[in-house]
Amino acid sequence: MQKFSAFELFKQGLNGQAGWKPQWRSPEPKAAYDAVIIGGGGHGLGAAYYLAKQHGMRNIAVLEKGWLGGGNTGRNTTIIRSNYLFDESAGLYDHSVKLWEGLSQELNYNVMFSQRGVMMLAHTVHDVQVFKRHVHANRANGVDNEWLSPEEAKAYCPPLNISDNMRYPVLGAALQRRGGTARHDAVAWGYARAADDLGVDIIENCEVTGIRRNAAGAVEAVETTKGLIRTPKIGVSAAGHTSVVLGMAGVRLPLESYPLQALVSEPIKPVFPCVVMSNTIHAYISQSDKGELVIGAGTDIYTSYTQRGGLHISQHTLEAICELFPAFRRMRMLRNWGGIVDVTPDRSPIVAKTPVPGLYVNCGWGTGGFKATPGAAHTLAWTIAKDEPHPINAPFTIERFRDGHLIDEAAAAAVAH
Amino acid sequence: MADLMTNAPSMARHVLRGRLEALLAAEGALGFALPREACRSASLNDAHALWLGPDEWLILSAPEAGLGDRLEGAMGAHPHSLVEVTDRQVGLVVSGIEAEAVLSVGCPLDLDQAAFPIGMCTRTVLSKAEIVLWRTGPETFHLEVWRSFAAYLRAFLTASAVVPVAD
Amino acid sequence: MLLITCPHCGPRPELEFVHGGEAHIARPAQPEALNAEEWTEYLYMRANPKGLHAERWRHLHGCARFFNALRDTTTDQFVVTYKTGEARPDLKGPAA
Amino acid sequence: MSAPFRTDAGGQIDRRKSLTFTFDGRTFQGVEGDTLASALLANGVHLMGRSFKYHRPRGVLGAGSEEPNALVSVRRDKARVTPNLRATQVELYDGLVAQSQNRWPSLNFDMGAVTSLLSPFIPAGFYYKTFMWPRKAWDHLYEPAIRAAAGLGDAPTEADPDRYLNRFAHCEVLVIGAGPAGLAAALAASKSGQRVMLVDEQAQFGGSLLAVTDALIDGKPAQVWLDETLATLAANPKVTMICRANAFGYFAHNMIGITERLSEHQAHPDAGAPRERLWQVRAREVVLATGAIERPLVFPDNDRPGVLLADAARIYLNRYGVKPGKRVVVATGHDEAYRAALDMHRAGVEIAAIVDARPYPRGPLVEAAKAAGLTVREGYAITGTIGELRVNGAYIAPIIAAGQVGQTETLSCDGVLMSGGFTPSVHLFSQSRGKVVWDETLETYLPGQSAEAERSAGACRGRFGLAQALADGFAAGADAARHPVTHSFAVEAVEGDPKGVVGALPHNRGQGAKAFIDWQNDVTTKDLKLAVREGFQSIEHIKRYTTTGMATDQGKTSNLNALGVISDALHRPIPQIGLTTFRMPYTPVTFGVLAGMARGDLFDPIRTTPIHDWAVEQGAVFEDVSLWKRARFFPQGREDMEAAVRRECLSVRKDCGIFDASTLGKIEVVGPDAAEFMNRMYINAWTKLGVGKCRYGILCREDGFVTDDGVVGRIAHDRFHVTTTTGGAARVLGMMEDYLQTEWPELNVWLTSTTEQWAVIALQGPKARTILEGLVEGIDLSPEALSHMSLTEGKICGVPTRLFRVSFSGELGFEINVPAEHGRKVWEAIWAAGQPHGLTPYGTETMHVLRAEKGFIIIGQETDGTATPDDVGLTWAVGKAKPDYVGKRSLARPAMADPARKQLVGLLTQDPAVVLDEGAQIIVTRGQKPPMKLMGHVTSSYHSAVMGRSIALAMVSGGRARRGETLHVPMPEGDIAVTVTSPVFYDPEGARVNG
Ligand SMILES: Cc1cc2nc3c(=O)[nH]c(=O)nc-3n(C[C@H](O)[C@H](O)[C@H](O)COP(=O)(O)OP(=O)(O)OC[C@H]3O[C@@H](n4cnc5c(N)ncnc54)[C@H](O)[C@@H]3O)c2cc1C
Ligand SMILES: NC(=O)c1ccc[n+]([C@@H]2O[C@H](COP(=O)([O-])OP(=O)(O)OC[C@H]3O[C@@H](n4cnc5c(N)ncnc54)[C@H](O)[C@@H]3O)[C@@H](O)[C@H]2O)c1
Ligand SMILES: Cc1cc2nc3c(=O)[nH]c(=O)nc-3n(C[C@H](O)[C@H](O)[C@H](O)COP(=O)(O)O)c2cc1C
Ligand SMILES: [Zn+2]
Repeated sequence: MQKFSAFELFKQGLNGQAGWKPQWRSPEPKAAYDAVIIGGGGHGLGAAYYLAKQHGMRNIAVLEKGWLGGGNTGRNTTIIRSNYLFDESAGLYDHSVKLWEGLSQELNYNVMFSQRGVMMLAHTVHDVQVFKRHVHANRANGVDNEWLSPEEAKAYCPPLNISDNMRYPVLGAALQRRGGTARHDAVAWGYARAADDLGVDIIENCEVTGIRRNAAGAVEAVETTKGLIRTPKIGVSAAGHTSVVLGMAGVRLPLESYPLQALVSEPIKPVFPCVVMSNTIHAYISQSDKGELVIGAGTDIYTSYTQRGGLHISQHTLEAICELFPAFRRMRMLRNWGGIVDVTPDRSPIVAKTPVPGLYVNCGWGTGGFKATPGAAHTLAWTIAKDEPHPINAPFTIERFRDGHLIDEAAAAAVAH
Repeated sequence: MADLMTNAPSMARHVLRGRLEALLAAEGALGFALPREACRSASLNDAHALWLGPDEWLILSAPEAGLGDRLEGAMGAHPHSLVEVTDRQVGLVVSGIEAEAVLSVGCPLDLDQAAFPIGMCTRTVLSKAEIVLWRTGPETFHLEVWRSFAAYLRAFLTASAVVPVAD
Repeated sequence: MLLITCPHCGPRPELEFVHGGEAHIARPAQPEALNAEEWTEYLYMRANPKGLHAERWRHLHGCARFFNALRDTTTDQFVVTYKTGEARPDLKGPAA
Repeated sequence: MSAPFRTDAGGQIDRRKSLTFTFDGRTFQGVEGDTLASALLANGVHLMGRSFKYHRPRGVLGAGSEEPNALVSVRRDKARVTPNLRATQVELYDGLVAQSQNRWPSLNFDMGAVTSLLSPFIPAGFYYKTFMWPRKAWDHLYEPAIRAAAGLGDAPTEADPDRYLNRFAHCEVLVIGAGPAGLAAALAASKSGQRVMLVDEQAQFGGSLLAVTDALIDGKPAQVWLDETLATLAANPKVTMICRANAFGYFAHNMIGITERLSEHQAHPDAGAPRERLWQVRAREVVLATGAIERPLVFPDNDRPGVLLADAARIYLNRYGVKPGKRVVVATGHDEAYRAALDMHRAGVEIAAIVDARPYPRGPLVEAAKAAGLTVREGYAITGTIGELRVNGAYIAPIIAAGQVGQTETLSCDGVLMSGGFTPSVHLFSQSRGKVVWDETLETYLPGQSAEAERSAGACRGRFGLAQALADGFAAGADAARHPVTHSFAVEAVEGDPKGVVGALPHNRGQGAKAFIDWQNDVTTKDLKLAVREGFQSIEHIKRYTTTGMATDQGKTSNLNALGVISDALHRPIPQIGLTTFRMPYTPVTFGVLAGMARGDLFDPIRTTPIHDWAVEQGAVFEDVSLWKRARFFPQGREDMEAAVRRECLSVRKDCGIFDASTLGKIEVVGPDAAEFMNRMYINAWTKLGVGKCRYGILCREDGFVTDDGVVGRIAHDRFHVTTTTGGAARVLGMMEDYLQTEWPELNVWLTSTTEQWAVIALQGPKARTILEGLVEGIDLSPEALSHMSLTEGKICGVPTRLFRVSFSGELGFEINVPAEHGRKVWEAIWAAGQPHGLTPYGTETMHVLRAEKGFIIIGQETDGTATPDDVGLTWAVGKAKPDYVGKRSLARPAMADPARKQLVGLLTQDPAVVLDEGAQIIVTRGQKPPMKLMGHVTSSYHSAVMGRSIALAMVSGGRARRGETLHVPMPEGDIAVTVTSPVFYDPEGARVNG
């Protein structure tokens, strides 16, 4: 792999940057692989990387129907945190945060992981109770999270309005200092480049249209727009499209896909030092390295695959942003877009084996799976390689819905960015 | 503003639901047919029946007229539900040449007379409050709103009427 | 903001509605008689189709009735709306 | 002081009305009708900004909303500062204060320009390749530096005092764009008598017509036709015309979002005048007449101040009476630049040469230029410019073969007017999800199949000529209105060839030359080629890697040229490369106008009870519970919450307390099948509940988890009075309606919300009966007649009441329901009657403590969507004989019987003075280090005055079997030892409810 470094940049600079090679190959698919990952988002690419890196599976492919990172990986507000309520979730998300902390170096790709702190605002007595429960649970789990008074919250984020003439005054905040943001595209590209370097075939514009099973019911091949590809193992990491893909193997899932919108402001000089979330009034905001305010909205009320949503949803979010940061009222929206998020009844993901032998699924991340990219990828790879879950993803089965072992983070956050 | 928005006179309110026999009996007591066409009202003197749903009417009547008891008596054992909601909501009258435009600040319905003629009534939203909107004249609307939303509604309408909206 | 045709009230703005999830999932008459898989199927499993979707809406801030719709989830265009209790119209795709 | 570049006559400005303004502190004069850009140009100022990455000096490029360079901050006062406005769209007013951005210390001398020197080493995406070591330096050094360098203007720092309005509108035909095509469309549609709306983002209607000087329409000069047409439209009451209106978004089902600037252009807006208004227009049919955007030429140093788009220069001249310079080079690949050259020439601007990259340009405009004596260099490319803060020369060279040029010549000039042709504005069409198609002849994307009830007309679909635009517009308008009118416009105008050039011009200026594609984000041809070299093939990747098209202009001037360059690099035709997605907004939209009126008290409705004002008068402190304000406690004197609650609690237990419970949800369930319906919904059994009796009801979701609770009273055989939690009212009613309408429509039962029909006054305490006695009529309050958990109807203070004998405090208690209108009167009467008996008002906090002393749960506090009835100790409530109820089947799932489930218990700290933190965790063995083995958490915790110690409720794994065990609550300061107890702390026998 051509090494990325300041020195190399300088060297290439003397030469008009002419010597850079493609970051990953664009091979034609082979007739067969030892494993195929469906979905070239961060999760799928990451899974391929860990399969190759940690489980020695080199004859594998990632199939992406469009362009790498063009799904939710390329459309999210990039909030990363691990201060989830339940032990199972905290375990999975904190596993991710730990991987994030070394990811740029591991991939030799600067994913710009910025631990700027994620602050979640409490506006009601009930919020305070819920967030304090989080703080206590997280600490006991070894996940950093601390309670701030309104004044401390303002000191951490100066544009915040903490006056009590707000409709829902800020009563305090839970702060996870290790939380933050990362550059979404770089995550996809970094994993792609590193996986490619380990021999993984990354195939874009290759949509999976069918899954073939053998007489025993196990998977044996995928049908794609680039032809039939044989494989004994398939990992599905198709986010909003998971129901469609697993439907090809006859597997039904407890998923619904909703539009989720985000927007950015025009870029401005640094004014916003951290990430702020308010679940109660629906505001999610940070400032990117380029200077835009990156703002998350809520989901629309209906399921859809259109990657767009209604104006009133963005309006609702901007109402909250303008209330919380009244100086931003004159700022302007530069671009708004939508993604398709697959949501489970308990708002927790599924990273598990399926009833079909050789078929593995990673889905249900809903509005909050970017933060889990390395952890989901890592545990999915493990599950595929060993045909059994890693202890960290073991609770996140499909069967939990049958047995009632739900991990209901919905109580924890209306929209879990 | 004062003339844009006034309080409706006090009245008794009942929500009427039921199966056909009960409705026919209720019509006897009312003295007029319940409107069966969606989003239409019917009136006789001080009594009004507003279609709110396929088996739901809001009955407005003079406070002391005892219409509720008469209706209940008339419907007897026919399956129905009559619930008094006199105090649940308040009535507000928005009128004047700007009424349509001011309501359109918060109401997403087409309020042009061609689309929303006199006598039309419906539940809808006005910004963040649910209302029953009932057109009683070319430039007059009667609004019914749950009482705890009334202050919000008044404030919203007042704020909406700040610029000439004669467009 | 979608424009949704309530079978009772006609075309009305989305702001007046709530979505009710997949349609035609009848509550089993005897839940106790269902085995774990069957109950899970009723409770949680959803078609979530990419394409024509039979779904429930409620005209909450209107006539307050639930009704059903066929909507193409790839375009958000409604093909038809119909009253609760009526069978799903036999349509394959958006009306041409 | 007259501006040196202002012409003497002509245009849409009023030279008599002089306006004074400042730019970067320097004072200038403009005139009425100017934009900030035209006024600066009139004063010879081209340098208006600095670019994003390299801080290159930049002049204005365009004349409208496509402008990438001239971004300024406009400041009205301390709180009214707006960054990143396009000078081309800022209407001049007297006293306007504008500032340039992204430069330090000044626009002329900007330290940031050193990045330009580093440019060989910081190509597209460089940051992905470096700044990784040492690891910690990213946080403290690299990232802060990158951030400081990025960004354009400064965010405002004060709360914005301006107001914003909203407006929903409906019409049969909405026409977007009021150029010739849009005007003709509106004219045709308006003849139908239907409602027509016409919007345009500019301050004046007319679009490109506003700069037309020589054309005749129906025998009249274009300006006269324009005025007459506008007058005709304005006279039609069914036509609504809105200018300064940016149609920014095309949403599903023909809803268009439009923002209208109401007062920003005024020097002294009225106090309180709204700044902008959001229109949400639902149109039966839409006509898009959004015109076309001129394309720059891509050549080295094409970004120097003084380099303008040719048509923009023509607009400055003809519309604003401003000359772009004294001597200009016109560089082109398109006929329209000849029109600009001719107009300049007529106005006395010297044309150094027309440099046309096409080998044999022909046609009336070309001939006219030649006839006027202008020098035309055919088959020549412009290969560079000279100058720093302003162009002072241009290089040109003959194109000798594809990609190669011959000998360079230098032309001196103070301006370069360039044109590569026009790109139709398909933004809104594309937003509507219509499919664009590549047009081989015009070499551009045009609207194809529509997805909504919409059609495009005029330049935005490649009908460029004036005559074509008018005809196309009129036909579109008639079609949209479904009104078969026709009109054939007689147009006299010189029209050129609509085809232009796409991509980069050839040059011989070496590797270092920067030919800009995307001005604002400083993306050059080299960046695009680098991305391709690094393997990025999808246009979506190239966009994101180089950031081309991602600036505040969203690539309006650059996208097609970028495709041209990428097409060359990939050796693939443009239509095979694809297109990035057009998204809203068309041009940036103020947050404030989208937030609209929802601010402060209008942010969300504030719901208050009939007794609210009384509580305010008593100095109550309130809390938000869903939309409601509820009195939390009633401090006396300087009491804090703790002291007030202690006092309130003791008063209730000793004498009596009065509490406003009006916010509780209420549903009247009526009909012959009411009991059957209740049986199916709630876990409890209802059939045997007698008329006049009450029962505590629990509602589960179908998944078996508790979702709500409340007391239910049977008013009559066929009538139940159901109460719900305050926050759950709407949810419960919605859930009941769902089952009733869709599962059990055969049941003869109906639901009506009566939450607000009743004011509810809770009177709790040993003296409650005594206080009430004198106030009721026709009601026997004796324990025999009105036992605990029963209800009666009668009168209180002369008004009808539903009187419940219930207790959420464990004391003798009544809940008095009276029609809301009478709520306060009755409350005050009870209050007065209670004075001799020590009656005390109490709030939600005391209510919470009292119920916790009794071990009663609060939904959402003890439960969190994961608790079953059994978990919270409510198995006794289940109607055992019932075949079914909502949630029953789910409760039979294996996990629901797991002995390790969390169960409701009481906790007593070993030190009675210690009050546990709500939300604190519980462990079995002390002294654990993270990750600990967590067994549960504290759900409620208070100091109990009556117990003289702290108490807590908790959900603990296998908790009921642990009574008597010592557990630990880990806190940062150390573990706190607690004993597991029954959740009922006070009066466990329940004797006190009997008074
Ligand atoms: C607006 C928005 C904001 C968000 N904000 C946050 C946030 O702040 N923090 C956070 O943690 N998370 C957030 N999320 C969620 C997060 O983006 C996702 O959970 C995460 O990116 C999912 O990654 P993925 O790799 O699983 O999916 P994706 O990136 O969506 O990848 C799935 C890929 O599968 C491909 N695919 C689908 N079907 C097929 C097929 N048949 N054949 C081949 N390929 C197929 C798709 O094209 C896609 O590229 C947000 C999401 C959205 C939409
Ligand atoms: N011969 C050529 O190659 C050529 C090229 C370009 C233009 N033209 C001239 O252009 C004219 C075409 O007329 P036309 O009416 O199609 O275009 P136009 O440019 O005259 O009018 C378009 C109008 O739409 C407005 N607009 C665009 N997007 C908008 C939005 N999102 N919201 C609100 N307003 C918006 C613009 O402000 C403008 O006023 C002809 O008169 C022709 O002479 C010719
Ligand atoms: C964190 C983040 C920051 C973004 N910043 C910008 C931006 O500065 N300018 C821009 O045009 N788009 C920006 N986008 C949006 C993308 O252009 C694009 O809309 C998004 O990736 C979805 O793709 P689509 O709109 O092509 O469907 C940003 C997206 C994300 C996720
Ligand atoms: Zn309806």
